[in-house]
Amino acid sequence: MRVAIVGAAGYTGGELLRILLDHPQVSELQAASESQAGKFVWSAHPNLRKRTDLAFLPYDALRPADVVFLALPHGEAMRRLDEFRGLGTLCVDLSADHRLRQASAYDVWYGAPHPHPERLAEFVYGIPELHREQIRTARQLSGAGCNATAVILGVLPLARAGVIDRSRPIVAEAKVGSSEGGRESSEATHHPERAGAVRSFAPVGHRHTAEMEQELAHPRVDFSATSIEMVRGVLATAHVPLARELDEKALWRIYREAYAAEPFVRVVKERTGIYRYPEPKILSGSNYCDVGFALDPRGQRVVVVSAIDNLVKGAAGNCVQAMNVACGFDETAGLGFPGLHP
Amino acid sequence: MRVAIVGAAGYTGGELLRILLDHPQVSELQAASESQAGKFVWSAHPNLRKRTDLAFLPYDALRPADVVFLALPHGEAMRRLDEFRGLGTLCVDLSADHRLRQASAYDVWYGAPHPHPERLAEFVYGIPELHREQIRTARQLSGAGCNATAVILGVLPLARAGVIDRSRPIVAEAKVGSSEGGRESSEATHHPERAGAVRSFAPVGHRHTAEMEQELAHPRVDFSATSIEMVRGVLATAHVPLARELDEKALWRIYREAYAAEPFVRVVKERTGIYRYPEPKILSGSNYCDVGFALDPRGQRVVVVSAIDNLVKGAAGNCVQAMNVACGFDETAGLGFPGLHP
Amino acid sequence: MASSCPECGANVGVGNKPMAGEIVQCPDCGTELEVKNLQPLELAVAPAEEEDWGE
Repeated sequence: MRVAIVGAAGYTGGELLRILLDHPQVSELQAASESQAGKFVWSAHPNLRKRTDLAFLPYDALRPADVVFLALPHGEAMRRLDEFRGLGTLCVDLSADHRLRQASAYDVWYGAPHPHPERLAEFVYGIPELHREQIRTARQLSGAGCNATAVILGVLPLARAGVIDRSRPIVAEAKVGSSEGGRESSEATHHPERAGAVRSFAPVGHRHTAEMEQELAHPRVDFSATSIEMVRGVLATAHVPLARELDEKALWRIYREAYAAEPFVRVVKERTGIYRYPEPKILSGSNYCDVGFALDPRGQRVVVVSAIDNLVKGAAGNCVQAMNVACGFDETAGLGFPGLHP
Repeated sequence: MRVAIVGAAGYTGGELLRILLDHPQVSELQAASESQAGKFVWSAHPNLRKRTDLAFLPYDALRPADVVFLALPHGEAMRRLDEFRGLGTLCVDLSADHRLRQASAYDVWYGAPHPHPERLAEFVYGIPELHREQIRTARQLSGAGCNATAVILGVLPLARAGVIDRSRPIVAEAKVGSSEGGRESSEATHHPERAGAVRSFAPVGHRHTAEMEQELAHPRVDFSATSIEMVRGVLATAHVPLARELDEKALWRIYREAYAAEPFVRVVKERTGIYRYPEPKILSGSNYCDVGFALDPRGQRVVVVSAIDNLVKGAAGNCVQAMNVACGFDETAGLGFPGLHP
Repeated sequence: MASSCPECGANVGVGNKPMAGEIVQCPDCGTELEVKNLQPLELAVAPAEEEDWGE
């Protein structure tokens, strides 16, 4: 199968390359980047040295492919979709540009009207654990926000079981790594300023909130994010109000039924050991989302803990997983790396 | 092929499991641990959750296998080799117990005479880049010290080219991560004490020195190690006195001839970009050793920089690579993970 | 033979010849369980010293 990556020099582009270079069904790979055109891909992704001698192509040199991944900065995919859409049968847009179903949400959360609202309905929100059946026949997929992915996958079983009190908000707190900001450096990412930070960079109004409310079909999610000393990883802690009393066994049943058969979601809640609840440390490079929960003994409230690698299950890995579903391949193809410990 | 790991609950045991679970030729895997017998392997190695339901066996329940890896604390393999040697045709001892060729070196560097000096000659020092031909027919392999691996692979091309001034010592400095100490915790590894350390824990007399002098056949290597804020990784900086003037082109030729064909050694020396010389950050989980060099303009001296993941190329990965050579498999089988960036 | 984990309700297999007092680990929540009773098969959380995490 032929795959093209548009915007292959960024961090998600680099992860797409790393994963697809080892994908059993991918026979031809194109890596397009305007800024790095002509250079070897390993000059932008040093982990790929001696792994490939692929070079970046300028956009206009792109040949047709079966699957096209758009790893462009937010706002560019919206404007330039026509340039790339025709390149391949399946188009996967990793940016936020086609994630939301209501065009009006873009005015609220992204501060500007969407230039092509009519297109939003053509895209399927590309998390297989949420929309596997739709993805099977989709021709246009959108990736998901990394923080949104962690919160959504954590809370989803409760939403589906209809046990959440819809009259009260879900409050979610994500601890995030610096790679979420992508390759662009700024004063705030200058090491002496960023190292050791425990920084509330988006206490309110974080864009991923829209996806959480959309996909959990919950009226109000109050989300805030804090950057911490970490490069890859998201740890989301969601405070979920329950509509009725539940005990631990009932919660285990809900999570087991939702995720036992999922290849990439692990329910992690253990009484002993060091890693009793999910944490991103052991997930770097893997496509796993770990989910755990703790029932509040004071009743009618559960705290859900979920963790991912924002560049893999929060971006590139999830999109390859969705591609596998859409192309009818084994859903885990190319995504076997289990992460490292310690 | 059937493989058994004795001492599978430690960090190197966990990496052997992670790699061998994805090895195309390994059909049966036994993970033996006295302390964790009966438990699932993922209780000690949480990254392997949902990846395997293998459980630890007590030593006495081990069945014969084709290859036996000994991942025991130093001193145990020496004493208990007979218990495990007969289990398999090929035995790979990851500890220091059979690395040195001279028994007397154990009195000097390990403070006690070797209990079975006659066995030392039966073991081949298991770094394929050094002893590939001998490893092909070997039945007993020893792993190498992680710091030694980094220094040796960095300096080896110069030693082989005969350009090192043997009348002067090689001075080597390694910056190392906390996982070198293994799973055992102590006061010194207590996070508030270990975090942020830049700690000279072995300025002189480090045991790996013996291997460096042995394998580089250089009379005197002065090695010291400093632990820094890192879990996985070794960065070795070797100051090598030259016997005659060399220019950069000559050095490139020496390193290219030595390593162009090696699947796991990359020569890294670039004029631009962030990662111009080797560094461990992008090697975690990969079996690569990156090697670079800088000629001292004041003449007759070159500084060699080399980096590895101490748990992979410095231990488990290297031993699987050596197993592949000894069993006639593709040398890279099971070792395809290229590391992560950022 | 199998029974359900008292901690999380998972299905815990104990092999075909379990012994009273034998320790098995729950595949879902990792809790160590002791075979309390054979007919019917009954599992209880094995006594384990509760490690103090003390952050």
